[in-house]
Formats: sequence, C-alpha cells, structure tokens
Amino acid sequence: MRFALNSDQAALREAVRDLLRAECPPAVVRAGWPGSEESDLARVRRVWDQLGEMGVLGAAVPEADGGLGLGAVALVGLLEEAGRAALPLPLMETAFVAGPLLAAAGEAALVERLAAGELVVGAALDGSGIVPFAQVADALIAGDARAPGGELRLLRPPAFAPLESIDGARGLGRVAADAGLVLDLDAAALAAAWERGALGAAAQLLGLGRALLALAADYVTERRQFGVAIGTFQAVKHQLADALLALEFAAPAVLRAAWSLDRGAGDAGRDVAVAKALASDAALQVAATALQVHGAIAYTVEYDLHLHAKRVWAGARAWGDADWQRTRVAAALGLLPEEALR
Amino acid sequence: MRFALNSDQAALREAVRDLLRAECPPAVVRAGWPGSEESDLARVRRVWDQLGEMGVLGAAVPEADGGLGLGAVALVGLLEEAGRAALPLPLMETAFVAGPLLAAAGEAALVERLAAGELVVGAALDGSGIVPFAQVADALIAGDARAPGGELRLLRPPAFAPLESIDGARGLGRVAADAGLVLDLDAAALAAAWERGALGAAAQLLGLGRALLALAADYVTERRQFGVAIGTFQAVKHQLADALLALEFAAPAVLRAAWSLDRGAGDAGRDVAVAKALASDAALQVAATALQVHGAIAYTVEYDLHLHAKRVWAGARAWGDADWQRTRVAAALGLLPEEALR
Amino acid sequence: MDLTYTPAEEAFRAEARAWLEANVPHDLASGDSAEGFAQHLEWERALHAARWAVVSWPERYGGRDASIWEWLIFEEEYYRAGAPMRVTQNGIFLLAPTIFEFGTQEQQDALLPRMAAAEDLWCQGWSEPGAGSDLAATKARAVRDEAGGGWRLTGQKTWTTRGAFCTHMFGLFRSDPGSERHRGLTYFMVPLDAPGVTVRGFGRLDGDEGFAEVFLDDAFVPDDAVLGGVDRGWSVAMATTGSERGLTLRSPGRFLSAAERLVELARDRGAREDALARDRVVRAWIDADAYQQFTLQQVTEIAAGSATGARSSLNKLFWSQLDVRLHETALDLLGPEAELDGPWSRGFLFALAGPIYAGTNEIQRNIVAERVLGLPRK
Amino acid sequence: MDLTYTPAEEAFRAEARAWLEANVPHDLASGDSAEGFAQHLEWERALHAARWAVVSWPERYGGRDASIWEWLIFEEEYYRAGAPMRVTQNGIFLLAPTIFEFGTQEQQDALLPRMAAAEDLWCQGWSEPGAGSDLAATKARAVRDEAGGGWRLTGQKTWTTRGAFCTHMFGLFRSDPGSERHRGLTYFMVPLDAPGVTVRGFGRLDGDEGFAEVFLDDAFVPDDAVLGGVDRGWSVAMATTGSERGLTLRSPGRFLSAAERLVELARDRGAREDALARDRVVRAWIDADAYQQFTLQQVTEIAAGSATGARSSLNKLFWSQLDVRLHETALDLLGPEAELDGPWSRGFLFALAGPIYAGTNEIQRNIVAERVLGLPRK
Repeated sequence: MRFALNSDQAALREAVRDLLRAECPPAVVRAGWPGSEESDLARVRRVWDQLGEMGVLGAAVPEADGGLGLGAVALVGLLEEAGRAALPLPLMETAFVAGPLLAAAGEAALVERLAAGELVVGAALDGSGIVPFAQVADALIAGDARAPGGELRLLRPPAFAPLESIDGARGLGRVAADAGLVLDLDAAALAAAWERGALGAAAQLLGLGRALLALAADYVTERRQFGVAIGTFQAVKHQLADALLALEFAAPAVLRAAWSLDRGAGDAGRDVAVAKALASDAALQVAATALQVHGAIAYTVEYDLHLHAKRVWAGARAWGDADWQRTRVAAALGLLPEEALR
Repeated sequence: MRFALNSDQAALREAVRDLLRAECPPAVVRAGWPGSEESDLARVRRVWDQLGEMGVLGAAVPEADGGLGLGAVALVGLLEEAGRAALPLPLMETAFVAGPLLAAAGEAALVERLAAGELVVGAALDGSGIVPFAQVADALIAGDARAPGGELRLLRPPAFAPLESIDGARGLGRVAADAGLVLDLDAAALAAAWERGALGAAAQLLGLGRALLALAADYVTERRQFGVAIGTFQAVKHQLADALLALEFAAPAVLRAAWSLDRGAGDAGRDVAVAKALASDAALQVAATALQVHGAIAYTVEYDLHLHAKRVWAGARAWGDADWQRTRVAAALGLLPEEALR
Repeated sequence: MDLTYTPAEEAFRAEARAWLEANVPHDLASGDSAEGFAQHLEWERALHAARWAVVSWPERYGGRDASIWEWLIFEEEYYRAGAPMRVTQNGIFLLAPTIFEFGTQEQQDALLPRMAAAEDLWCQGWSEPGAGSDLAATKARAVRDEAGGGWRLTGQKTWTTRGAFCTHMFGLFRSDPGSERHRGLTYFMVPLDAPGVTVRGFGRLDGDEGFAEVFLDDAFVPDDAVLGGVDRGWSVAMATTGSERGLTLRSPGRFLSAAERLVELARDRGAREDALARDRVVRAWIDADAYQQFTLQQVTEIAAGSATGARSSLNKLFWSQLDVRLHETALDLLGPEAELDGPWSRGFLFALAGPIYAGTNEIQRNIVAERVLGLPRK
Repeated sequence: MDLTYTPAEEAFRAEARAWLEANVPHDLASGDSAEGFAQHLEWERALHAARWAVVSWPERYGGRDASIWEWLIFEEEYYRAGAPMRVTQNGIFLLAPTIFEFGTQEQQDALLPRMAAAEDLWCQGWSEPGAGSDLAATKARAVRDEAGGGWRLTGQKTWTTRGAFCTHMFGLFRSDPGSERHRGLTYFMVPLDAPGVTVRGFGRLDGDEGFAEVFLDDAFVPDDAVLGGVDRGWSVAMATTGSERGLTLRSPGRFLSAAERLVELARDRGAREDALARDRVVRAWIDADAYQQFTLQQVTEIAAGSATGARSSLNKLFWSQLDVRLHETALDLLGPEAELDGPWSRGFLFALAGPIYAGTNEIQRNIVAERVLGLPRK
C-alpha cells in the first residue's frame, strides 16, 4: 500500500508545473481569449510547443503507437497543473482523451502529429455538439460516448459555428451531428474515453480550485479593512478552511480513480464518478468562496480571479455534473437499476 | 392588504403565551416524560385544564358545534406558543386536528368533552400507526389521511403498545391498523385534517425554533472563553444570524398558509406545503446551531436545550418532511404528474 | 389578515399591466454598456412620459402618489412583463428616499423632477480603494471654500456602477480633517462634469464596462450639494444603505418573475424526470414566494409606522442568496449550454455580486447578530 | 501508487476477520451505562486475551507489533464485524500514544500492560466549567508536596466521558501558580480512587449517564503521575488532542461500515424510488469513501516520516460532519420511525457531539486557516 506518486511521476508533474508557472502566467491566459483585445494565440501556442517538447502531449499514447505510454496516475497530476495555470488550450482533451482514442482508432499519422504538438484537439463526448476550444483547435472529436451504440466523429479541419461563452478562453463551437468522419472505435474504447475525460476534468478542477484558494489566501492576508487584515476575521477564515477541506478530500479520490483506471478495476467507473462529483463540488465551493472573500475586486475583468472561476463554472458541469456522477455511484451501489442510466 | 393578526387574535395569542410562560416552564416539560424520575402528569394536566378554561381546546370547533369557530390564522399563533413552551401534550392534535374532525364526524359528545379539557387526543394520520402522546391521551385518532380511499379510526380508550422514543415527552404508542372504530368522514374532511396537521406542525416548529434561538443567544452572551463572551466571535454570530434568517422567512409562510386554508383557496395545499417545508428546515437548522454554539452543556439532559431540540427532530419529519412537502409543491407547479404523489 | 387587494389597487394593477404589455421593449443591449445605456434611457423617458417612472412619488415630481402597496404591485407587473432593469435605480430608489428624508424643499424641487425624467443620472460614490466594507474608513475629503461659497472635493471613488454613463454621483467625503471613522463626514451630491472630476470605466465579470473609478481633484461644488448637514453624513448615508439592503432596491417582483421563468425552463428541460434538479427548482420558487410573504408582512409594519431598521439586513441576506441559487439552478438545467452567453449565464454573473455589494453578507450577518439578536459586539 | 495489500497483510486481515466473526458479541447495552460498561469490559478482556486489544503495540505490552497499515486493516474488520465501541478508547488511542512519546520506560512498563488488559480504565480530564474550547484557561491546580514526594491536586474537571466507570483520569493542572494560559501547566495521570477525588456521573442527550464531573480536593499523586515533565504539559496535551482529532480515534473503518449499513437501509426502505433520499445516501457513502482515501494518503505520509500536525484538524472536521449527515440521512429514510429509540437514533445523538468534542469545529477551522493556510492570527 502506497498512496503517492512515484518519483518519476512526481518529477514530471513538477517539471510541468515549473514550465506553466514560467510560461503561462495570467497574461498568457488572457492571450488565449480569441477575439479579445489581449488575444495572442501564437504566444499561447508556444506554451503548447514546449509541452510537446517535454513529451506531455503524447504521454498517454501507448508506447507501441509512439507515445510515452504513461497511465492515468501520471497524467492527473499534469492535468491538475494545467488547471492551476488555467492553460487556455485543451491539454486534457488532446493528451488524455484524443491521443489514446486516435491510437485506438488506428489513426497513426494523426497520433504522431498530436504528440509532436502539431495537432490541438478539442473534444466533447456528451452528445451536445458544443465543443470547447473549437476556435483554436486543429481537429475536433464530437459525438456521444455515453449513448448505447454511440459513435464519435473526427472533424478535420474543424467545421463549427462559433458560440459566445461567458469564458472567452473556452472558444466554444457548435458542430453538426453528422459532420466529420466516424472514428473506428469499439464500445470499450468509447467508454474508456469518457472515463478519461471525466477524470481529467476532475483533475483540472482540483488545480483550478487550488489556484483560486491560493489567490484568496494571499488577498485576505494583504487586504485591510476596519484596521486589520480581513484574513483575521473568523468569517473569512472559516470559509477558506471549508474550501480547503473540500479540496483536500477530493484530491485523493482523483488519484485513486486514476489508479483504478490504470488497473482496469471493475470499480473504475464508480471511482471516476466519485472523483468528478467531489472535484466539481469542491471547485464550485472554492470559486464561490474566493469571489466572496475578495469582494468587489473579484467582480472585475482586470483582476485575474475570473480567469479561473469561469473555467470552474464550465468544468464542473462538463463531463457529467455532480448530480449525474452521483447517480452513477447510486447504480454501482445497487440503489438504481442500471437501465435508468445513460 | 394587511399581513398581520387582528387585535383579538393577537390578544389571544398573548394570553396563551403568558399562561404557558407561567405554567409550563422546563420543569413542567420534564414532568411530561412518562416514566421518568421527574414525571408528574397531573401537574401537566393542570396546564391543559387552564387551556380548556381559556377556550383554546375547542377554538377550532365550529360555533354550531359548541366551539369558538376560530380559523387557522388565529390558531397558528397559539400553536407557535405551544411549541415555544415545548408543551408536553398534544395541543395541536387535539385542538386543531381532532376537534374539527370529531365535529365533522358528528361526535358531538366527544367534541363537548374535548372542548372542556376532558379529552386529550393523540393523532397520527400518516398511516404509520405510530402515535405521539399515546401514553398520555384519552383517545387516539389513527389511519392514513393521504391514501386514496383512506380512513381514520378512533380508539377510545386508546389501545396501543408503548414505544421508546429518544424524546420521552412524545409518549409514543403503536396502534394496530384495524383497532378502534372508523370515523364517518368524507374525503374532504380527511384532506382538511391532514392540511391542518401539517400546518399546525409547522407552527409548532417555529415556536420551538424561536425558543432554541433565544436560549442560544442568551447563552453565548453569558458564556466566556478566551477572555470574552463567545457571542463576540464572528463564527458564533453568523451561525445565529443565519438561524434567525431561516425562522424569519418561514414565519410569514406559515401565516399565509393559514389564511389560505381559512379562505378555502385553491392554492391552500401548496401554501401549507411551502410552510411546512420552510418551518421544518428552519427548525432543524436552529436546533443544530443552538446545540453547536452551546458546546458540551447542550449535550446533557440536565440542561434544558434537548427538551426543544428532540421535539424539533421528531416534528420536522412528522406530517410530511421537507422533501415530501416540496414534492407537493412541484406537483402544484406542474413539475410532476399528480399521480406520482401520495 | 387580509391578503387581497382593493378594487382600486386591482384597477391600478390592470392599468400598469396593460401599459407595460403594450410598451415594454425587448432585446435591449445591456444597460451597463454604452450602447445599451442609451437604449435604456429611451425606455426610462417613455416610463416618465407615461408617469410610470416613479409611481410612489408626488404628482408634482412626476409620480402618481401611489401607496406602498401600489408600488409593490407596479414592481410585480414590471418584472412580470419582462421589462428592463432600471438604469436609474441608484437615483430613484436609493438617493431619492434620502432626499425626501433629509433634503431641503429647494433640493427636492430642483433635483427630483430631473431625476424622475432621467435627465440627471445618478451613481453611487461609496467605496474607495481602501474603504469597501469599511465605509467609515472614507478618505476622500471636502475642504471648505469660503470664497466660492462651497466645497473642494479631492479623492478617489471606485466600484461605481454605471459611473461612466451617469451625470451625477452621491457619496461621503471627510469634511472635518481631524475626524475619525463615522464622525466628520458629509454627504455630497456631485455633478460628474465639474472641473477636476475624471471618470474611468472598467470591465465587470460579465464583460460590460459597468464599473467606474471617479477621481476628484479639487473639484468645486456649491453649498447646496450637501445633503442633510455638514459633518452629519454618516446618518444620511445609513438611510441610503438601508434602502439598498431593504425593500426599495429589491422588491419581490423581480424574484417571483425569475422563479416563474425558472419553472418554465425546468418544464422545457425535462426536470419532471430529474428529481434532483426539480427539487432545487422548487426550493428557489419557495424562497421567492417566502420573500414575497416576508415583504408583505414588512410593508404592513411599515404602513403601520414601524421602522425596518437593522432588519433590512435580513432582506439583503435572503434575496442575495436566493438570487445566486436560482441562477445556479438554471445553469444546472442548461447543462452544456450553461456556459453560453445568454440571459441565465448573465443573470448568474449579476447575482454573484449580490452577496458583495450594499455591504457584504458578512457585514449583514454581524448587523443581524448584534442589532437584531442583541449579541455582544466585543 | 499501489493500493493493494501484501499477502502478509491480507493474511492478517483474514485472521482478524475470522476471530471477530466467531467472537463479536451483539446486543450489548450501551457502554456508557453502568450495566453496559460491565458487558463491554468483558469484551475488552476477550480482545486482550486473544491479543486484538492493542494490535499496533509491542508484543511485550499485549500487542502484535502491527504496522500502521495492519492497524487500519484491523479497524476496518472490527467495524465491518459490527463489534462494539471501545470503552477503552481514551486510554489506548489517546493516552497511550502520548505515553509512548513522552513517558519514561518505567511509566510505559507500568501503565501500558494494565491499560491493554482493561485493568486500568482511563478517562480524559481536559474540560473545566470555565475551560472548554479554551483549554489554556485551565484553573485546576497542582501544588508541590515535597514531603510526600508528589503533588496535591485541586479543582474540577467536567464532561468526562465514562468518568463514572473509569479507574484513572489524565488531564492538565496548573503547576506554576504565577503562570498564565499555555505556560506552567503539567500533565498528570490520576487514580480516581485517590483520597480527595469525587466523581459524579450525569446524563447525556441519549439518556445514558455517560458524562461525569470529577472534583479534586487536595488529592495526592506521586511524582511518577507526571507525564512529560513539570510545567511542560501543554505540548504533551497537544500530542493527545492531535490523536483525538486525527486518525487514531476515528479510523475510516467505522464510517465505511456505517455507510454500508446506510446503503442497506436505503435498499430496504425503497430509496430506489426516492431520488432525493438516494442522493443523500450516495453523498454519505462518497464521503466515507473519500475519508478512506484521504487516510490512506495520510498514512503513506506518516509511514514516510511526515508529521500530520495541524492537518489532523482536517480529519476532525471531515469525519464529524460526515457522521452527522450520515445519521441524519438514516433518520430521513426511517420517516415516522426515526424517533424510536434504536441504533440509528442513538447513533445520530452520538454523532451530534462530534462537531463539539476534541475541540469544537470552530476551533478546528481556526487552526486550519491559521496553521495550514497561513492566514494571519491578528
């Protein structure tokens, strides 16, 4: 029994963290809002190139297909770091979902380009046809991985109608249900892709939450009202303590779910559901708390908090919200007929 | 538009409050626990006699049947006072449910004795057969007022198997489904009895909540830790402020539901459901808060807090808990097929 | 207890409903953007022309002498009709009650008609960079200009909603240089085109330029810019913030109509089959309903002459939390569409500010605990 | 990352499970009543005879030298088997780790075997009438008795769980009369049959006589009743409260087994058809599962030599809240039967004490905010 990353995994995570801290500060997150005044997609793409050079983009692709063959345990740490930095590109969708999916579908040429950093892939597997990062991606994967007999389609070059989001960095696009070409995947590959997406989303939410909590803790230590730092007020302390509590108890569930996925454990789906439910709720709670303890300044676009908070509001509802995930757990506990799920 | 009791109603409520404050202090509540060391049921019964002399017991009985013919608006104030005092007798069940029910069933002799204080009536209309105050009542009404084609039975003298409750004052008894005699009631009378019980329970919960909040506010003003009154701590202040908030927004809903019942408004059932849902949640919240801000002393039977808190835990779940009541509201809003309800 | 309206009140409701149905504009741009503000001003002037802008004011100032019950009815109908938010609200709902209470006859006659007609457009000048929740930390100062017969104002105000589009600002300034905290403050009404005043708009969470910073550098205002007496600004300001927390800014009509729209959304989105979402919808609807009942009780007390006082903090806590939950629930129902720019996502972002402005909810809970429950301050 | 147990650990689990299945008594009276306490003592002695009483202790003290992982496994199996609460817990889980850390060899040799055998039964003596959350306000005093070679203890301790049934108490006394707050306190271990000691039991919310007040009037204890050094009691006490908040008192096994029983109850009570109750059941189960994962991570850190420190307050916050919600949900499922005296209603009452004892959750949040998040104290 050892509930911790091994030293290679920890070192890789640390390296990604250092890279993103240096190369993806808030200014770069702002540069990722297509069409905004500060937009500079080329600058964002340079961060992507560096991730490619580190091998991160092909990390989850099997070694036989030219990747690093790393498991979910190694990946969730990286995705948490991408969340912490609010990286305005679909690292999770590309590296953790599309890489293994395209390899499974036998798209060797695409996999090679993906691993080399030449293929940013947006993905939405929930059947909504609303794909995040469509506006900056080189390819899209869309469809319904949860429906019985569902299928996924690859759009390349991506064809979509742009959609306005409250979070410009999400670069949403709507794709038609019959656009693109059907990927050659069996049901197991579809299901695995959905689990990876849900788990990856959970990991990103943890990182987003940690960044928001750190921002809030710093702010209340500096900001003075009534002659004292507002962090001395018990009402502020307790809100932040509760926020940390939620994050600290979601984080091990995410790592455990990754381990279950890597083992192909029978409970893996349930464990992913637990992880996403806890991470969604925790991140929403931290976002609300961070906003509240900041006061008015958090309500401005000039301050950085919203860069993370908006990502939380979208991410908590993507890849199955907490209600949906808990319903999956109910099914696993025999509290729901399996048929009631989709 | 005038959202307030009239002066007669207010005066009656004030009189009941004064009576209970004088005659039903915590020692009398303890005297109402059958079988306890402090048990003194005769003393409790003297309070009942005085309520009878004031006309309270027959207050909801139509004037034609020898009562005061007062409506729900007048009654909920009295029941809130009974809750505040944690009166260990079934005032709500007797005066607000049984009185009108027995009058509707043509049981004139019983109604007369009820109004005179000679008939303490316990009632459970939820089909469970678990009747509060069975151990001290002179008659019981049991059955299922919610089931289609349900019926109610009168047990006199009451026949029941005593049950241990966490709140000794509830004096629970289990009655058999076929015990007693069926009361001659139509579906409308059954439905009305259920609504009165749910509303009366809500009113009592408000009173219980107000008593708990007052106890807590006094305690935190006196109790000192870390060199100051613990009521100066923001964590304590905010919990109590939130508790008051819940009560203050439940109270008008209770009064409005009473008015709707008296008017025979089409929305009356929905309004009762709103009232009971809000009052149940508010009282549970206040009980939890009062216990928490007291600390260990609240956890002892020597301190009075539990006399009210235990009544809240039972009352919030009786006559339809908050979930059940909200489902009724959902039906009224067209969010649920009516058939889905029972 | 009588929860019915009189025939006269029902007639008033019918008249308002008919006019609103015929006149309410739809699909305006946000009132907190430059383009939208101009559209909203047109609407405000149409309201004024038909005497619906300030129904509760005296007729001579553009109102209808409506009772507080009629005002509630009008608000219900206004939101029921889906009419736009009031870009004039900080004037007519916050400053105006304060002018009625503290203003001289001359101030009332001069200011109120222009405010009603949306000729003068008022914004708030409470917060400063170092004085947000802690209003008594106000540093902006007013120096007596005997020669000019007025005052020189210097300092910085911030978080001024729609400040970039308004013509006037009200706020507190420290008029007694030796004073501290609540003492020595004066309540001023300042034209934003006065020399020495600079306004800089900046962006809110929803992307609109809804906020402004206002810089004052030795800006001159005459004596009649003082509301309620020199060095007596704190108690005047408390009347304004009481309005902001309490009823006048947030009548139940707004939440009732939002709750009805939420129920419609739930029906459209199949919440009949999703008990968890349905329960949250019902909770939001119940809370909007409870806010209505609370308000009717409160208005009964006000009509009987009771002051609301610290209890207005209960209003503020309740409506701000209700508004957030209501919009969160809508986003839950929308699922993957929740993040699209639209009325519900914008409404959510707007609602998030509720627990912060008009005194944070933390401050409100302190007030409730200390001044309603009587807990010790220290 | 390796979430499997070794064959040796699995063998340990199998041995524990087999023994527990064969030996666990059922339907004991409450261990916090006089009758039940005697029954529980019998069980404790059976555990000791089979060397399951203190598995993680050295063999010479009655244990099995079990690793911390094996201890977790034993706890899981213990609760899974529905075994009784440990009336010895304040000794073996709270005092014993402190004796291992601070006790002399003589103290360890003298005290631990008797504790393991349930011959000495230990209760806590932290709280006083004026010192609950504020432990540093301890007033009970210890006066040096040079002639006797020991100390004279005087004061009053309260909320002493099972104090009326125990033989010994540990707690803090002010040994330096001029000292204030955390300084000048000494940690004493006191036989309750010493002359000058009076114990009065009193009733808890669940009706059991589970609490006691302990009055000390010039009670003599010898020098070896001091644990960890004269005037150094605060840091010794902090080690004990760390155990109370953290892992040792509340291993995940207890909550996992309660959550499984809740799921069974939900299946029995038709929660398949009640989505709202079902969701609360699932939340409780998820939280118990999350507590297990958190613990495995924490034990990995402990096994690697990290100290848990202030993070034990996170454990305490989480398990105490989880326990309340879990039991509330059970009562919701039981409906009209919720108020009947039974395992769920008693468990609910017991759970309510969780956010209060071992330092109120308000104190724990302060600790998390200041010592984990680094927020300013003043």
